[in-house]
Amino acid sequence: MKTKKLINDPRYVVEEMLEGIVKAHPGHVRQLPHSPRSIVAVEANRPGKVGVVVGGGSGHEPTFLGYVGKGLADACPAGNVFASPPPDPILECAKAVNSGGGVLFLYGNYAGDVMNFDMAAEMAAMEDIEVRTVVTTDDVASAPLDRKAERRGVAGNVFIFKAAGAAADKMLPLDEVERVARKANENTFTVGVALSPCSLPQTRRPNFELGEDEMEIGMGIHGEPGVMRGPLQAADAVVDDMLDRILAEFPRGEARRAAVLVNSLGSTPLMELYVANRRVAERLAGENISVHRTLVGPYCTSLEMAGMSITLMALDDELAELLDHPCDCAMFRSG
Amino acid sequence: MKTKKLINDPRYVVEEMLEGIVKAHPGHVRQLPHSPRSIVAVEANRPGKVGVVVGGGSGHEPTFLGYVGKGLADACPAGNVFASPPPDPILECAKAVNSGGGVLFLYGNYAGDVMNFDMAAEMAAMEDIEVRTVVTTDDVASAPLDRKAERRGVAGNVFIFKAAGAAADKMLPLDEVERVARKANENTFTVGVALSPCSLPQTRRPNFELGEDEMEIGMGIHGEPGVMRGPLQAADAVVDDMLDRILAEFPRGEARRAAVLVNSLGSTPLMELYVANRRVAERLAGENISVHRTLVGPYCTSLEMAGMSITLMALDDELAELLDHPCDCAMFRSG
Amino acid sequence: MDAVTAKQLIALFEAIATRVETEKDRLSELDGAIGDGDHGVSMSIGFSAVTDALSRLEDPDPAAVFNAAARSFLNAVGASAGPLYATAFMRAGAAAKGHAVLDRDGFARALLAMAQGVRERGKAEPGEKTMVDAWAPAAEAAQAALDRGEPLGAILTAAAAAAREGAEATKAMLATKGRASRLGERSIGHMDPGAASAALIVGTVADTIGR
Amino acid sequence: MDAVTAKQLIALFEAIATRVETEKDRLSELDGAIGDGDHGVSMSIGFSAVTDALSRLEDPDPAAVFNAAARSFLNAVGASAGPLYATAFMRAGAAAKGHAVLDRDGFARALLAMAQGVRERGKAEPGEKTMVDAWAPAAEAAQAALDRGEPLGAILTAAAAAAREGAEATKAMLATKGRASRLGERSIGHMDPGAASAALIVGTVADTIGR
Ligand SMILES: Nc1ncnc2c1ncn2[C@@H]1O[C@H](COP(=O)(O)OP(=O)(O)O)[C@@H](O)[C@H]1O
Ligand SMILES: Nc1ncnc2c1ncn2[C@@H]1O[C@H](COP(=O)(O)OP(=O)(O)O)[C@@H](O)[C@H]1O
Ligand SMILES: [Mg+2]
Ligand SMILES: [Mg+2]
Ligand SMILES: [Mg+2]
Ligand SMILES: [Mg+2]
Repeated sequence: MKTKKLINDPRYVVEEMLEGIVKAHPGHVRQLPHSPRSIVAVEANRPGKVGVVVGGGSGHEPTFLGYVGKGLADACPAGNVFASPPPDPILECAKAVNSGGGVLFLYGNYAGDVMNFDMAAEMAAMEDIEVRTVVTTDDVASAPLDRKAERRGVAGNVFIFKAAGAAADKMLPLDEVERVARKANENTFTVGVALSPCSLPQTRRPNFELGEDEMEIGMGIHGEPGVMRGPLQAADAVVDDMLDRILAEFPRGEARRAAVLVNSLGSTPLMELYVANRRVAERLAGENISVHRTLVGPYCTSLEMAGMSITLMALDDELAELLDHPCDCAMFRSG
Repeated sequence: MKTKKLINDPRYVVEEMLEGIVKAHPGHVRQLPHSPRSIVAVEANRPGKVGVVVGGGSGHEPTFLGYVGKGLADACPAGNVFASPPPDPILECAKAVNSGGGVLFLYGNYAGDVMNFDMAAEMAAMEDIEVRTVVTTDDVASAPLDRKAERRGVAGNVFIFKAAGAAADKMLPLDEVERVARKANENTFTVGVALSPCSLPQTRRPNFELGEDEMEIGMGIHGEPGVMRGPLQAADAVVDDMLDRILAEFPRGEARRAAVLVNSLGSTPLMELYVANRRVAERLAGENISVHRTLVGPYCTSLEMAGMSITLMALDDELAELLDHPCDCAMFRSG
Repeated sequence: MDAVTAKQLIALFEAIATRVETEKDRLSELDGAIGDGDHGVSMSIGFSAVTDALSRLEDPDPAAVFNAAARSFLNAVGASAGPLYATAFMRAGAAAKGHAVLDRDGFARALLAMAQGVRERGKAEPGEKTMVDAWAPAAEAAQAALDRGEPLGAILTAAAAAAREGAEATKAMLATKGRASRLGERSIGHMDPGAASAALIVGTVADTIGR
Repeated sequence: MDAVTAKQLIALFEAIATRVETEKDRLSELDGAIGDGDHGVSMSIGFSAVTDALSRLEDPDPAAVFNAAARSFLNAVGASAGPLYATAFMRAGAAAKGHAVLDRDGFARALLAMAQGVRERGKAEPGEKTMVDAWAPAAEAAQAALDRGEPLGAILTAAAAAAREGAEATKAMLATKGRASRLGERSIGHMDPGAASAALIVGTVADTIGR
């Protein structure tokens, strides 16, 4: 059985989505006329401000495109579904948002993205644009702690992008924006759980299989296999398992503070996310971690995958202030 | 096969969801201590301002609870999944938000909601609270035009609530807020399409059946049967069918303006909604209807149902201004 | 039964709760076909709240039982069933007011009051494919048996049979009230879930009190 | 074949595109088991973009064909396959530079350059369960046959066989590069999709050019 999708020719699904996005949010984003896969903020980057370019494969909306706007990312190259964008639209984004302050490339750690963004960075360097790169690695389940640099970047992107975007918006220099992005990434921990698969528009076939009553903890946002497959538990037990993994790495110390994201992978509705958040809040209270801010909803999805992820970002005053900094994007607004 | 859900005991799913909501959004909403099914805005209603109470069954999040906050609704009684709240929590909401300016009950037109809200209105009258009621009937497919008053209220609620909430926020008197709500409802037209069913937490069984390659146009947000069942078409053809039904009733005239909502019924992802919006924008341009504002996303859902709805609200200057008025709610922010 | 005590009334509500629990999937499926699929869930939530509330009553009279049932059902359920049955029980409570036990006439009057309450709250006429199509014939049959001077058992048995037939007859009806009303022609062929649960309730009354 | 013309190169890319189109579901399924399920889609998008671009070239030499293939593949695909194959084709283009046709040595060098390009772009070593495990043995076998003085047909046949065996051997490997690398032990038993498509490409080269 093929998954039902409301699309036209699957070959043009990304182009049509982008057109729908700029039509819906003309006050926030536009396509570069000579590079329609490059989405940039309508408001031009201010002189000297670091340009923040985030990006990756499509199919994770509102990640990445939705976070382009004032106070967050300045541009986003859009890849095919689950595929890194090629260097050209990345380079065009860099060129469009470079206002003399240099450019930060900020994206999830996947082999394809690294190769394409690195090629774009080399090309940008040839055009005398200073580019720094920070890859996000918040997915706790994707590699053991001693191989942290190999971890994937998942929903925690939202917080990491937000912090870096705010730092840039405050006119911090490139060194500082890079430092903030690394620090944000260091302090962000995500674990996901999948309940049912998604399928690519081109295949319309589930890209993994999961038993009738099974869940998989640690599954990646492209359906990459996780760390534990087993019978679906009650929400509180699932949350506990996920939080245990996160809390094992969450920084120790006094007066701990966190930002929380309870994220839908696609088709898990708000009702279930809020039920999960009830338990998250309860557990964090028990751990004496105060909750500075909570986001609940579809922030980083995998097409129509069912499941959720939980992200905690450990906050100090600097990160808290950056998260609180206002932003106004095509699909996200806060502060 | 039972639908997988991330919940605990289904009997407490609404209570747990509400707890998760107030934990996530403590700056926006709280539960009344003596009536936890009554969610009210943290910011107390200003003296003389009309109190706007919206509500209905749970399972449509962010409708209704998510629209409580500054500049939109002041309170929301939460019913069981797909079931109107009983009179008590409705009455408690009315009492909590009455600041002398009277109260507007604003909700979708369903037999159960009408009976319960009417009972609450009678009880409020006994406590000398002036209550007016406006039921929303934006679902074009739910009854023929000559029986418009029988139509259901669906995703268009978002625009109607927004307009009425803004009118109240601008300190318009009860008569005027009621007039605005009726006018907003008169000018709001929605058609939905379902691709796959949802299931209640208590049954975890699909509450309707749809063939492997079928869609149903006009299906209600509780799975009420629609007006046309047939093979799933390409997105543009589906949008055209839906828009044709809407445009047949959309007011004629010069310089037409619309607000657009492309809404996910639950598991249909943003990618598909934006593909649909591309066609909506194209069609409206062809009809010489200018788009004042577009919302795309899960604004009024049916648990994890797959499908979408399209809403157009015909705008004059008054409605446009009310839609643009700022609001800051638990799950919605704009302006 | 000669006279129905408050305790027996409580047992009746418990029997209804048990029946509803057994039948809730069928009721939800009926509702799924023409409504929103929650009727079994709502009835189950409602009657389990009722038995809960009744178990906490101290030394109630029949009116107090009906009133507690009304309040607890309403607040647990909402939906359409909530106001309809809450009103039914409230009217039964009013009919029972002042009686320590309900004799033949007293119990029959309470049943008739319930049917009347459903009718008034929902403003539905017979033939509109709602629970009224079970309650109205049940009330008529009960009234006729009452007028004929039959004993309570026969009155209730007649009511139960009429309710069952009434529910059956909704299959052929076109819905004009409630969620199914937008279905038009397509509602035909399906039994109304509210009528089905009404038949089940009246049937349980006959089985429990009519013995 | 004595010497490969630009036209024959274009026909080669068309043959690869056709093969990939036929096999794309299998490639996506292999990727679904240990990666993100898009490898067949990416390869199909890539080679259809390549044939498109090549059909628009006016009077190209072999280097121009490789360069156009690199650019079009990269921009259509991105992903991992994009940079890897774009670099491969770019290196082949560099190797072919200045040659109007590719003779035995010229074509073999272009093939070796492709393998080298994949290796350098991905920084993967053999044994890490990537397409390098098909490309590296293919290059070795080709080099050996070249050194032995065998004709182009035999060189390519040897390369194709080695690529096929290399891909087969990835089943037993533990992934350490690419998306599958987080899988650890669980990647064992599944063929690497990139190695599978590499074997398919080299096989098509042998079938088309080696005849
Ligand atoms: N106005 C009405 N009068 C009498 N019965 C009604 C009316 N509206 C609905 N009903 C009954 O309510 C039943 C549905 O109840 P339920 O599923 O609990 O509520 P909801 O329709 O709110 O989901 C219908 O099958 C019908 O018998
Ligand atoms: N660093 C690398 N070096 C060589 N090949 C690689 C590397 N990373 C990934 N690959 C190859 O790419 C294949 C996956 O390609 P594809 O599915 O198109 O990209 P993505 O992983 O971005 O989805 C893997 O099966 C592997 O053979
Ligand atoms: Mg991919
Ligand atoms: Mg209902
Ligand atoms: Mg119902
Ligand atoms: Mg892949």
